[in-house]
Amino acid sequence: MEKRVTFDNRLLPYLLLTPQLVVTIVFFFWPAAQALYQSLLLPDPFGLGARFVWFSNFEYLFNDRYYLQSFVTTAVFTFFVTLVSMSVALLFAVMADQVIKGAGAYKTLLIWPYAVAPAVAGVMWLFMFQPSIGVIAFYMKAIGIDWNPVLDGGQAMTLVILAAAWKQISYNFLFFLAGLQAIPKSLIEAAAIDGAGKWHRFRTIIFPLLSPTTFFLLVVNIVYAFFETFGIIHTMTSGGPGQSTTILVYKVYSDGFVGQDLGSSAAQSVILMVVVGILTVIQFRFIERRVHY
Amino acid sequence: MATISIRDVRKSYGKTEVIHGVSLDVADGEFIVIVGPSGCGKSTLLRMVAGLERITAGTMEIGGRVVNDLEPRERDIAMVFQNYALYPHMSVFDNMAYGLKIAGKTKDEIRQRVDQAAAMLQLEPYLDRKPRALSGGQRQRVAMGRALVRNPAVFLFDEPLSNLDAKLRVQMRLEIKQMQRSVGTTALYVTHDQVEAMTLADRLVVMNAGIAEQIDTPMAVYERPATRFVAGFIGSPAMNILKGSVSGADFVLEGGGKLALDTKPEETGRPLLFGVRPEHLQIATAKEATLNLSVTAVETLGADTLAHGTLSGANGAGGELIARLPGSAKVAPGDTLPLTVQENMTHLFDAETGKRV
Amino acid sequence: MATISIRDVRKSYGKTEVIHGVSLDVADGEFIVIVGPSGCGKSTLLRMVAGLERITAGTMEIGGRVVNDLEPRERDIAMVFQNYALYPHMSVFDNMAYGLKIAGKTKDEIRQRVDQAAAMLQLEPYLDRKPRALSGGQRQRVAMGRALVRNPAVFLFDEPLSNLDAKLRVQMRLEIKQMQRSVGTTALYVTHDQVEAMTLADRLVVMNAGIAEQIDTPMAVYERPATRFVAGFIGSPAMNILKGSVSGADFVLEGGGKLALDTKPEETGRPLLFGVRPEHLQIATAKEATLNLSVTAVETLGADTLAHGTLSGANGAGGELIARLPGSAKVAPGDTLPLTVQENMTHLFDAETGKRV
Amino acid sequence: QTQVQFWHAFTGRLGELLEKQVSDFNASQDDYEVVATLKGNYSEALNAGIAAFRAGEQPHILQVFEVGTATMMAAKGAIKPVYEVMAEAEAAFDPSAYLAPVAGYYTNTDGEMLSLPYNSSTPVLYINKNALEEAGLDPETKPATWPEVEEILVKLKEAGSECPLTTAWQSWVHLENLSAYHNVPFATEANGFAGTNTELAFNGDLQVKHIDKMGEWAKEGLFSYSGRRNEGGARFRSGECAMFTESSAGYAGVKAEADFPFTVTNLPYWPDAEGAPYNTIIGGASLWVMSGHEAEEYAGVAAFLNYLSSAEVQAQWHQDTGYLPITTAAYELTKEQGFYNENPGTDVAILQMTGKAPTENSKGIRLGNFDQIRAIIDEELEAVWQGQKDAKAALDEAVSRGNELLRRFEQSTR
Amino acid sequence: MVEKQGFGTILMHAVLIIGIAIVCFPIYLTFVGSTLTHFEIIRPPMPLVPGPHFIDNYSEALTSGITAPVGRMLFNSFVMAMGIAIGKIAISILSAYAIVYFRFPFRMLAFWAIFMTLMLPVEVRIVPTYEVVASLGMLNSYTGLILPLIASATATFLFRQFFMTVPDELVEAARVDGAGPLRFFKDILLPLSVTNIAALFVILFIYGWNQFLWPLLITTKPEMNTIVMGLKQMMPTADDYGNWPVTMAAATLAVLPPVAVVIFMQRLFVKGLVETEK
Ligand SMILES: Nc1ncnc2c1ncn2[C@@H]1O[C@H](COP(=O)(O)OP(=O)(O)OP(=O)(O)O)[C@@H](O)[C@H]1O
Ligand SMILES: Nc1ncnc2c1ncn2[C@@H]1O[C@H](COP(=O)(O)OP(=O)(O)OP(=O)(O)O)[C@@H](O)[C@H]1O
Ligand SMILES: O=P(O)(O)OC[C@H](O)CO
Ligand SMILES: [Mg+2]
Ligand SMILES: [Mg+2]
Repeated sequence: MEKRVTFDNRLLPYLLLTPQLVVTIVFFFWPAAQALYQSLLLPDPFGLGARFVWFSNFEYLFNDRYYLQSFVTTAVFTFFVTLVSMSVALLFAVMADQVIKGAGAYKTLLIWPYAVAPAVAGVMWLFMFQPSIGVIAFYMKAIGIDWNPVLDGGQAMTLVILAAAWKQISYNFLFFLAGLQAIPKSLIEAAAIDGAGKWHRFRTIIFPLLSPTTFFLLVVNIVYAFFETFGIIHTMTSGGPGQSTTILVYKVYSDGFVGQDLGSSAAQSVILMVVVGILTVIQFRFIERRVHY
Repeated sequence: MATISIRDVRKSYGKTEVIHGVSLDVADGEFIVIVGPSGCGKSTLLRMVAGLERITAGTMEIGGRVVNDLEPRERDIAMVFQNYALYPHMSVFDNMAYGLKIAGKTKDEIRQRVDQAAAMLQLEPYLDRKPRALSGGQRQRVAMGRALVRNPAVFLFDEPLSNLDAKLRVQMRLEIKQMQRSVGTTALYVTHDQVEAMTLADRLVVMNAGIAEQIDTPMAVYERPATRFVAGFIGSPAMNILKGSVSGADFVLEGGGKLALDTKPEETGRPLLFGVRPEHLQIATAKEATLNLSVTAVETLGADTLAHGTLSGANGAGGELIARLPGSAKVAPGDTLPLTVQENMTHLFDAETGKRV
Repeated sequence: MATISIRDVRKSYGKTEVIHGVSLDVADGEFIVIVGPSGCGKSTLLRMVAGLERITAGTMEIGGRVVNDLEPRERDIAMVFQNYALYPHMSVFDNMAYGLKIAGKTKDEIRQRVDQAAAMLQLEPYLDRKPRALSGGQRQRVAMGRALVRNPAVFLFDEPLSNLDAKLRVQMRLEIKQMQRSVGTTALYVTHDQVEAMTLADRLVVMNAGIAEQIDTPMAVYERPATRFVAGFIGSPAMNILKGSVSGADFVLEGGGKLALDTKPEETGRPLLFGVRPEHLQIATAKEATLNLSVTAVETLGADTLAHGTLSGANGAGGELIARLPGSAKVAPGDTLPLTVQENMTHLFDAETGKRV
Repeated sequence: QTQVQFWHAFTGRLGELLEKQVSDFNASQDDYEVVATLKGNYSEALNAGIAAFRAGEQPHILQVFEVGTATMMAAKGAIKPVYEVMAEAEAAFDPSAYLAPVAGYYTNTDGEMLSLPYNSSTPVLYINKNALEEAGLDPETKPATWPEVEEILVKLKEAGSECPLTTAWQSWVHLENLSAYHNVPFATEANGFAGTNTELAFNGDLQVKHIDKMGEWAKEGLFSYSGRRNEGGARFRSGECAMFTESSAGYAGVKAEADFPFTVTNLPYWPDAEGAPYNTIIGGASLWVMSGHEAEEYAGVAAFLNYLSSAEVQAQWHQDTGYLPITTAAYELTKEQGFYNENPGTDVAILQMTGKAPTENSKGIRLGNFDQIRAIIDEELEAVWQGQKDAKAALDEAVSRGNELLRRFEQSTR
Repeated sequence: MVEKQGFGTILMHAVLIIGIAIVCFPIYLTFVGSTLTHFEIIRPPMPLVPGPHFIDNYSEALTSGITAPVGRMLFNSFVMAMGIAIGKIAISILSAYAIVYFRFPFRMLAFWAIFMTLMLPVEVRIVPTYEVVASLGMLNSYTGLILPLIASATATFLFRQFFMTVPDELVEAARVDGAGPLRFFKDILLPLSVTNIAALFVILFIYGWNQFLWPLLITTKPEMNTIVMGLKQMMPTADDYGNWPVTMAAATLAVLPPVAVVIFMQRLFVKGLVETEK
């Protein structure tokens, strides 16, 4: 989509773009190019020397079944974080949209988790679910649930998914609520007259009309689950037990930041960049198409 | 198949009452048009029939059944909205089929009914399109089709044509009327366009500020408006209204002029309003003339000419008038136009209550 | 103070030419209305005058100065947009004052000019409001005021009334005309509403598919449409058009019927179109009648009645016609209506080129 | 005043104690000012140091945990060995003043000390006396061997304990120290001291036997896994777990939070292993001096490091934290002060460390990419505790996965 | 609408209240923790109602910091969050304006160059970015804290989407009124973007406030520490034990400013979101 009306000016657009372009080039392209270059090197951590190894970092990664496994882990993690946080948020939003009294208070309270730093969120959740000190873990064990996320990969995954999803509920809730309020009342009335009851109206009218919001949130949540959750994973499970909660970004972090294996870490960054690039293109495609809605 | 009976229905939003007790009986198959200025409560009344607004007081019956507490879907109605309210994510076919699907009709029946409606509305080529790929007129027809396929007891229309351009409006107007005739369904139709009101209605409900001022056939409303408001609202350009009082067989204008009256009401001396429609003023010879119009502006419409002016000269003063003259009458601002009033085409209203005398 | 001269102006978007060479000379103070169906290029033409679109070919002069390459602000024009384009975050006052502020006028002068325009447009009570707190008509007036205060050489209007309801439209129409008269500024006015076109224009430009089909006074266009397109577009209901050919003094319809002609063109035998406006058909006695209309639908408008039908009987067959009858003529579907054509009110067009014969 | 930058990884109470040492040093003299900066946890601090070095912004002193030792040693151009710093500053520096097994870890094959041991610890066994009593055992029992431990565990279990035994730092305690304690190699090439072409060797019989036994205990509910780091500490301190293998540095926490009497005793060993027990090895961190600074600044570094090694400072640190006293003098001083008598068990660690002369297998471990190797070991051990893998398979897998990382490290430093 | 009511509404309120109770529980728990003693927290189960030590714990949290006073850290966080929010909004709105309202050579190149950055967070390119910042001499500076986190196109993207919905007629009206591009931007576009700016401000402020890894890496002076860094420093690592009540009090304090920002700007925030969405 393009604007029909534009200004004619030769210099001005470049001037307007300069600050962002400078920042982008200096702090994005330059480092990204270095990462790209490093992915072809096997450097020692201190940068005292490096061997050019072509694609062997990538080869190494793709021969590592644990790395491939972490794609699956990431997919599972991302899928559930997105599913849980979006569906819970949608449920709340639908209800808050309908109740007239108290909607403001509900909204204000639901916003809180959004303000919590991921690093702190991880600790909060440990305080609830860590088998040794967690309050909720204590009561779970008291009622006979075999709660042991330090050894049970499934439970560990559940835990990090819940914690990560929790932080994102507020954000999704606000967007869904806004989206719901933007649906023309007359469409819902039309459906009521067409004979649709509440649930039917939601399923066949409201939910489809919410799809631009839903898609936008889908992308945002996927990106969130991909990149911004490593603080949570780091504090809560460190990727374990086994590798059951090692998602791609955590691996980039732990190989590069903890393990000082800069070549592998750079190669992983490059792979992530590609994945993200694909996501970006998909998002643009979709948004461009739906703007005319 | 359905009569509607509205008995002293009222509606308040919070403390403000916006419908002050409207009663109306609609016969089966009748086409009722509700007309009135913006904000007078037309939509509110219609939406109460639809079940989209709660009724504050009074009773509402559809087909003999009290529906006050029934949900829209239990009322057996279909509604066409002003902005169409088409489901943007569904194809034309699905838009029309939606109500049928919900009603649990079979695939075959749905297809057959939609096809039939589409044929009637000439929508066949567009069945697979999304609403956004349709022109205004086509969308309008889809909205109509959606109501049509349901085969309801009552059709409700809320200004369905007001978003269309003039040309399309004329065409759709005819189509709606024909469609309603052919299916014979009771219809309530809200508009503020009086041409629509006149051409479509079996009976007209003229509303003003939450009250039904007159309920009658269009011609009766045109010919014998019950109130000054109705007189001014129906007819374009609006009826000329002059202030004055009756004196013998004449109407004496405030400015001093005199007009002959067809009938002689008793109420001599009481302040009254004298009304005559622009189309009932005719050019006359200077001798015959009962009125002289000092023309201030002229609008030529091709088929007619509108002469705006003030009463002047010997036999009249003190009023603004519009005369509608056939064809392209040769008048220009500054002329004085000798006019007569067509017989039996004058109206008198009480100056205070606005009621017809 | 400004004449406009448009010489063979063309506009292409990419490879598609949408204006195919339009020429027009506008006298100082003249009110030109550009009318035509949707997509014919009205807005494009206007926007080229405004300097919002580049001119692909031809020259454009305003006040004798070639403006092809001038920015809008260098052209001394003001424009009123269809959806008003008011700045939503500014008060009415600021909306009107914006152009003056940019022009660097003093505070006093701005206040004085805005107040004057506001008085003229009865906007004084609203000067502090934001546009969203205004009704449609008021917004319209603000848009007008914004143009007015600038005191430009040329006013440009792009369908300024099309978002208003019918009643308001009638009122604003008159106001625009009066305003333009009183300030005497040259004006270009785009509309697709023909009533507006007829009543406002000193001269009318009827456009069709990127071409100016006729440029003339409204009455001339009404009375002597240059093409079949113009004939159909100006006048409501549209002119009746019947296919056939000339044979002696008669027009022989395709279906076999015959109509008398006022003039006798030479082109015997050539396929032609015969046009007559609905308002130029009159009820006659069965004897006098030159046409018989089998009535299929009747619309009573109060002041007039429209009879829709097909030609029938001895002297005519094979065409659809509408007749506009004065008052509430007593006709009903099924009747046969004997009609005559008013003298000198027939038109002939070439069937192929559409040109008037 | 010359500034000396000191980047560390100590948060919480340890961070406060460290700040105290620094400010005491700053107050003790006028020439130098040490600025201590927290750089996150061990990994983050190391990474910050490396990143800073690449950018030419490195601090003078960097605290690096034992796992990063090989990385630092391999970075010849990036570090300035402590012995050199001391020599150039002509500071009084006597390597032999340091406890041999502690200093040995950070000393090259030529006996030159590369980094200064700062917070060094070694694993010991903590026992909740109340728990023993409740199980009908003598609360003073100090099991010396794993079979003895097993007997106690069974009793504890029978008495209803949910967590008879847990551990912190499983790889460190149950593989690295296990190997050293029984004089079997953890890796070839003298556990990496002799070269980067080392290969992992912790899938030997002894290690397999030990892990297999622990796996069995895990299945029977005798051993309860708490997590990769010291999550078990909370469980022991709250009384949930009866026995706990953990760093000597855990002492301060246990002392502060446990509301029950406890014993600290030697890490158990397998009696059937020849010569066992040998000495255990150290964990914790040492201070590395980074290259690229002015001589004057190095003089300040030397002064600060000397201050840290002084008997008073070290003794205090040892007593406050449970970390080992790194010099003989500090140990003697603590003994003199009667600390060990008042706090029984606090000398267990040092005695255990110094009991026998270190062998090739008990000097320490020096592997590249060690942090990741530990992560692999953690993963594999977790599989054993879960019962998904048997000990042999898990250790074999860990060895082969770890070897790949060693090869990458070898190539990158070549 | 005429609908059978009663039970449904109560049910909805019930679900909302229970839902919110669950969602807010971790924060509540943190608050409860901040009013207890250390021993109440570490010996499970921890009490679920606030205890009496509110004042002790909070005054300790406010006065004792390991490396820098809490006040100083809050200030640094504030500067960083504001810098990121304002800086990013400023550069993005300008570049979005250029891209939407001008046609010029290399426009698409600039477009893609900027939008490439859309989703790649700093974490995965952190080491090279550090080197760049270091080589520009920006360590230990607010500039260094702020600029690299500005290099992302999310805000530009949002502004672009919003500008696309601004009616063309407004530009035309402004041009006819005599406004040049800069005046149009200042007088029309900027005021119209207020709600979007508010929404972005909230999002970016919180993003900036919650940063941990980046400030940790590039600041070495204690007086440059941020509150999240401070908070992490309070949490015990290795074999240490912590002072949980005080840590939790600090955590509660650290959450307050962003919450205040959200609540304060809530109206504009939500409105801004809706408008961009459409
Ligand atoms: N939800 C509401 N709350 C309060 N007042 C309302 C509400 N809906 C409508 N009204 C008021 O009720 C009156 C009637 O409104 P209604 O929509 O029925 O008018 P209308 O005749 O349909 O007008 P229009 O021709 O403009 O559609 C108006 O004065 C309106 O302001
Ligand atoms: N930017 C553009 N690119 C391509 N074609 C265009 C563009 N703008 C207008 N057109 C085409 O030019 C033709 C004339 O458009 P214009 O807007 O002038 O019509 P109009 O007469 O004003 O119609 P309406 O009454 O609907 O406003 C149309 O066919 C339109 O599709
Ligand atoms: O907890 P610490 O400081 O004794 O260190 C333990 C070991 O270093 C773990 O590898
Ligand atoms: Mg209405
Ligand atoms: Mg147009």
